[in-house]
Amino acid sequence: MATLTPQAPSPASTAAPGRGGIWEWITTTDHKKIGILYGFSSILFFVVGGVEALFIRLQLAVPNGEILSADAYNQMFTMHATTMVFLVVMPIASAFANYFLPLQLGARDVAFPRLNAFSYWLYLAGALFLTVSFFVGGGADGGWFGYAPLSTQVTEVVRMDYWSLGLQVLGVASIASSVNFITTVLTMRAPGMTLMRMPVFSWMVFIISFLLLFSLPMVTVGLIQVFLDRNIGTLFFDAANGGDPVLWQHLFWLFGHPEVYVLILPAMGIVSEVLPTFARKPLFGRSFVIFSGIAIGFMGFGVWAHHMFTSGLGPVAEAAFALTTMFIAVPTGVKIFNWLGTIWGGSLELNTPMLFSLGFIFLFVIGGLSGVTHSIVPADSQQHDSYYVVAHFHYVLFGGAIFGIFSGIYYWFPKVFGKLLNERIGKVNFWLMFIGMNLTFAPMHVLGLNGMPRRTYRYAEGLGLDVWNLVATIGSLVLALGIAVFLYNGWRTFRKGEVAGPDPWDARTLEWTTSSPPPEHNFDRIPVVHHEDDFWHQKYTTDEEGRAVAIPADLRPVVAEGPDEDIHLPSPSYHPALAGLGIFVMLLGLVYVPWGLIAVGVGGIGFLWGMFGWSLEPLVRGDH
Amino acid sequence: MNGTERHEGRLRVGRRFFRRPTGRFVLFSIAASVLLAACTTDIPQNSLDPASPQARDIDNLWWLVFWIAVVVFVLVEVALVVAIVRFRRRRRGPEREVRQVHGNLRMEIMWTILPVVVLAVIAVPTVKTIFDLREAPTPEENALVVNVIGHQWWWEFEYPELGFSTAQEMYIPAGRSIYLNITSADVIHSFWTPRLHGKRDAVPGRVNNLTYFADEPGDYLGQCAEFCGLAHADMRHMVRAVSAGDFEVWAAKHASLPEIPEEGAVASGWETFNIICVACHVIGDVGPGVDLTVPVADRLPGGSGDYVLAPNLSYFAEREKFGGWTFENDTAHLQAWLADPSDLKPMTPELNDLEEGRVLGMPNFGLSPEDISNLTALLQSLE
Amino acid sequence: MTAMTTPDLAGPGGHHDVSEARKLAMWAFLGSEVLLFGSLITTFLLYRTRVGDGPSAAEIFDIPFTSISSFILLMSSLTMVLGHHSWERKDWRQMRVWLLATAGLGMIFLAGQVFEFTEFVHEGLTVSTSPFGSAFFVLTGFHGLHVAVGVMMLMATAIMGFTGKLREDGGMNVGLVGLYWHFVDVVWIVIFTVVYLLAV
Amino acid sequence: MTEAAHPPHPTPRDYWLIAVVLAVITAAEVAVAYIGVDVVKVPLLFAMAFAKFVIVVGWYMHLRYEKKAYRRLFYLGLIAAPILFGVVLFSFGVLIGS
Ligand code: HEA
Ligand code: HEA
Ligand code: CUA
Ligand SMILES: [Cu+2]
Repeated sequence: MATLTPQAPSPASTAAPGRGGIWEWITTTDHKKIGILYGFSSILFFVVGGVEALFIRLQLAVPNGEILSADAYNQMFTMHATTMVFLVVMPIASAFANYFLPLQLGARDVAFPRLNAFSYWLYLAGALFLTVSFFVGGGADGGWFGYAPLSTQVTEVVRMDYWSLGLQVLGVASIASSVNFITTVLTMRAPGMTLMRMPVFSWMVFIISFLLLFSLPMVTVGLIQVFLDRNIGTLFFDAANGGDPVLWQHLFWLFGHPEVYVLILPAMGIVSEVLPTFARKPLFGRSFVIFSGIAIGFMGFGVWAHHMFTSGLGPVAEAAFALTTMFIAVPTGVKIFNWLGTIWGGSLELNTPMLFSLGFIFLFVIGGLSGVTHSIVPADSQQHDSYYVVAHFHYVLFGGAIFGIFSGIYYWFPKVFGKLLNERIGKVNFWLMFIGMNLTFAPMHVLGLNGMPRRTYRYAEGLGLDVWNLVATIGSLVLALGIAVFLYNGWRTFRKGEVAGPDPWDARTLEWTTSSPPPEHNFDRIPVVHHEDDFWHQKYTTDEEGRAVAIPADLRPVVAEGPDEDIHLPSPSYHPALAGLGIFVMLLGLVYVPWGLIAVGVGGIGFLWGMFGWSLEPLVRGDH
Repeated sequence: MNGTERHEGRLRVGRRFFRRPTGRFVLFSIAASVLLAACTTDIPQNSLDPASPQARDIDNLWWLVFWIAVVVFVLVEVALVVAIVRFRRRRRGPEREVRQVHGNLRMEIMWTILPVVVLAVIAVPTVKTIFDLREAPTPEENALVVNVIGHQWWWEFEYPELGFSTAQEMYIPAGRSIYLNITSADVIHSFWTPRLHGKRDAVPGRVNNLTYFADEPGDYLGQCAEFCGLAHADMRHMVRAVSAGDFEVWAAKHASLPEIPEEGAVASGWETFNIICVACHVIGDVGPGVDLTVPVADRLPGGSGDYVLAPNLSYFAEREKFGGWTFENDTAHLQAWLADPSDLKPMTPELNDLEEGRVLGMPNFGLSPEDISNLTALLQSLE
Repeated sequence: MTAMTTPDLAGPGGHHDVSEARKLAMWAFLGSEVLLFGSLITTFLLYRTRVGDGPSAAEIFDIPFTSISSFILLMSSLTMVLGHHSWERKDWRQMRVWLLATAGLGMIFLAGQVFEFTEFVHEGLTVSTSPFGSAFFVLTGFHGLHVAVGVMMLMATAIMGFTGKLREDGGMNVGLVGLYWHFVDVVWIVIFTVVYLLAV
Repeated sequence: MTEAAHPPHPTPRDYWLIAVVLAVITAAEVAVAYIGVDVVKVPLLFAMAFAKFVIVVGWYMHLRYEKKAYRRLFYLGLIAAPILFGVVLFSFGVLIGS
């Protein structure tokens, strides 16, 4: 990572010099480095999850496909979804949040830098643990929502143990970073940065932190119950002995639905940053965009049972959840319309980040509308667990979350690495993904309505499914090509990318006031904020008609005007990583009780050592 | 050039888009996929080709919502595309600044209220249909009760009033209400015959109900829709709606015991059946059957003997397909199955635990070729 | 969430108050714990009468015994808050006494729970007797686990108090441990009612 | 960031007093559990548990004296839990049944 040459240390900085190399990354407590770690890990897992998806598509290209066995297929889609949701989209949002939340707030770091590092290592432990399962006894094969009692059946096979423990740990990691982000937002904003002046992306991170904080506990309990049913003979989901499998569905979807908004809101935040920048207009109805995000957050907790419309909830509950579900379209629509309002009358620069954001809107509307058709309970009784649902959620997840993320990558890459991704390649990347995406997932609507159930490793001829499956498979290859182009673009840029200045897009928020990449301490002086889009107001004013007028450089206000103070950056520490490693060893041990208890012990010691070391060492070494 | 002139120029470009080949292609593909989904009638599991009042109710509701969604889709996407085309920055050059509009309260109110109204319109028939479809048949309708029981990986159909059970193929009289008690003997399955009704989960320990009513005699293909493990894909079923008279004949046959000849290949097959297969399968009154007079709601999934362990084979030869209605019921497939069931259909019989009532597939018994052909003869004789 | 936009939360700027931030984080975490115990309690409420062939709640609970151990845990909140008070006044000696007393009461409570569990197992209630048994042991066991973690944190803080490693902005401080401890106590107040008293 | 409305923090004497109150309520709880009439028993028990809850959280955990933000964080969880779980239990018929 040649582009990451450390900035010349600021005279005010008292941070201990890192030892360089790998060790520096393992011990880092710098939110920017942690963000980069998250970013690269998620891209890696994106390729893993994508290759799993390609296996799925190749298997389904023709009737009675024979590339995968049923067993391998079931592992593929379970791990594909688990990987994409928990190891790609969530952590990549975390990557952006880590890197840009402090920068957008005008802060030097997150509230708890070492907890932040710990979150990352915990995530990595959980991710590797889940992935390792492929090589020791098989990947999880119970579907990504692991319905009991299938997930608790046949306890002598360890697959679902890997799954339940792995998700558990990822959940703890997410709770830790949610607490961290909430505290950061509430206590670390620069002077003058009121909540309503906070950039929309930061707002969305703030909101999803609450969603995670209050939804993860539910699935945590469910996962514990699954694990115990499998391993010590509890009867939570054992219908033969009075347990009720539907309880698991409630616990999972009480988490699962807020979770899908956790996946989409950061992308919506990114879109809300990108559109104004390249339309050269402020976000239309900014406060409405923020409040609709809050509204989605609240309403997202009230719709979970729409995933259980066929499980026999009874007509009253079905009707109630149908209503809550369809009305969540209202705040979402508010967002869509405000984005349209933003680009309307603007001067749109159709570069790659902008294209991905516009593509986001186009595709998300399709996915959102099919979501509304799901809320029509009788219609959903046909669509549920068919490829129609698969089409819905890939439109919102791929067309939505992934397109938003790609927009964010193209937008912020120059800030993080100091170099611009290539525009021409970027456009090829966009169009391949846009076309590939529609080719892959649009036919799935038809497949579902034609009666193709999901999670089936083969289908018979003569069911009217052949053509559309083949089209979808071809689409997925186009998609793969697009993503390969993206990877090439990144690789090329590291080698010979065009150098970006601090503010290549003439953007609006505080992160663009620092150098690219930003210095270790982010800001020489903490900025004092006077407006929303404060940076824009430093550069522009408006004439009588409301058109922007650039302020000549020599007349601009001083960028940073906070107090000149000693900068205390958190010292590097290996304790968070050690604690994470300890957890990884413990997890492996837990799967193989009783003899694995040795590993549990060893890992436990590592974990405790990390925790105690962490709580005893001062945050800033040499302080006091 | 002032702003309005420029905008008009761009609007024209927007119109032109749909006249260009790409624009036409986009419109065409959307229309084409919709039509293809809707108008093909020879697709056996087409959920938009209803063959019962229930499926028709669902279908009507679907089309209402679909067209509303299409309208919203067109409005939003056209606005988006027009905005992109009209307001895109054309040439590199000195930056022309635009007016900095921050928002508009009236528009916000409008685009909050409008969707609310649209959704309210959708909500009324939705709620009504939810309750309509939940109504159980009245006593006057004289509904036939069928217990539908999901097993890994096949469907069992009990006719408690008629006193027998069968598997894979569910016979029903057309033109009469059928009241289904849907449950499961192991994990969650979902019973789905798209042309007759939406799906309903088969949850162990619970009984979910559904009313079927086939307008016409005919064959309606269905499939398990909830992921239930290894062979979930191969868990299909066939609903055969027949005339009331034919149904009487069929029911009378099943209510009596099949006749097994005293000698020949069939008789040898019967001997083998009584030694090996009988651990799980039933033919007539031989094998681990269950007491059909016990209401299905009072039975427990699992090992208590409340459900059979494997498909009832009594009139096996009448089935068109077997093994989760997946394999042609012919000599070649039967022999292949008997030689190694897991080779044909993915199963894990090594994890079976009959005591616990756990059956995850038919084991390979290492039958001799002779046994296999005798058993095949037996099965083919059971018409 | 709406009202959080009040300007009184405007960022304090670069020099944020570490211990305030920690307290805030702890409250957020406890908010999350409410949902965790909520899920466990919900499971219990769903299964409390599903006793199968095993003993029912009314048959095996020993309310007087549990009342006493509940009382002990309740009183540990008193010692905790007194320890916290001494900590705020920087009276380290008193603080250590109260913290150790709190840990002691916590351990008595845990011992009571271990005793109770073994009694129940003898009387035929295990995790795999009935859904009631599963839900009971997992709910109370999870709470016990929280108490045990609390005891460890109390001991650690007390020891750090001895060795002088305890500073006001240390990673663990008495304020945080106190919040956690009281919360665990509060959860037991609910469990005592929902699990035990309703079964009488 | 001074919130003028802060009441003065309790003193150790107050803490002891509160403990006595808590002890009394606990005793009352056990008593009600044994002798209460079924109709009032359950609401009464919940009311008393709630009172104890509020007392510990408000005084021992000083939530009464904390910034609004802290309270809201905790209240969010506290309000969400009964609503969400109430609906879950309702859908299982537990709330109506017993
Ligand atoms: C990013 C993730 C994401 C998002 C944002 C959404 C958004 C929505 N989802 Fe989706 N959903 C998933 C991810 C997501 N979903 C996943 C992963 C599953 C499947 C899980 C599984 O089974 O594996 C699923 C499944 C799923 C189901 C269950 C289907 C089934 O299994 O039977 C339902 C049912 O109601 C549903 C509904 C909705 C609705 C109503 C929205 C709404 O939020 C959409 C709102 C948006 C719009 C409507 C478009 C914009 C609005 C306008 C332009 C305004 C005007 C509109 C109208 C007047 C209608 N979703
Ligand atoms: C964010 C979430 C997300 C994302 C991004 C995707 C992306 C994709 N998904 Fe997936 N999917 C889910 C979430 C997601 N999915 C979920 C939740 C399920 C439900 C699972 C369940 O039922 O349990 C599911 C299920 C699912 C199914 C249904 C399986 C079934 O029910 O049987 C299918 C089938 O086609 C599918 C396909 C795809 C495809 C083709 C992509 C593509 O978009 C993938 C694109 C990526 C690539 C193609 C990788 C490209 C990389 C390369 C080519 C690398 C080349 C290498 C070098 C050059 C070094 N997905
Ligand atoms: Cu049975 Cu899927
Ligand atoms: Cu949902």
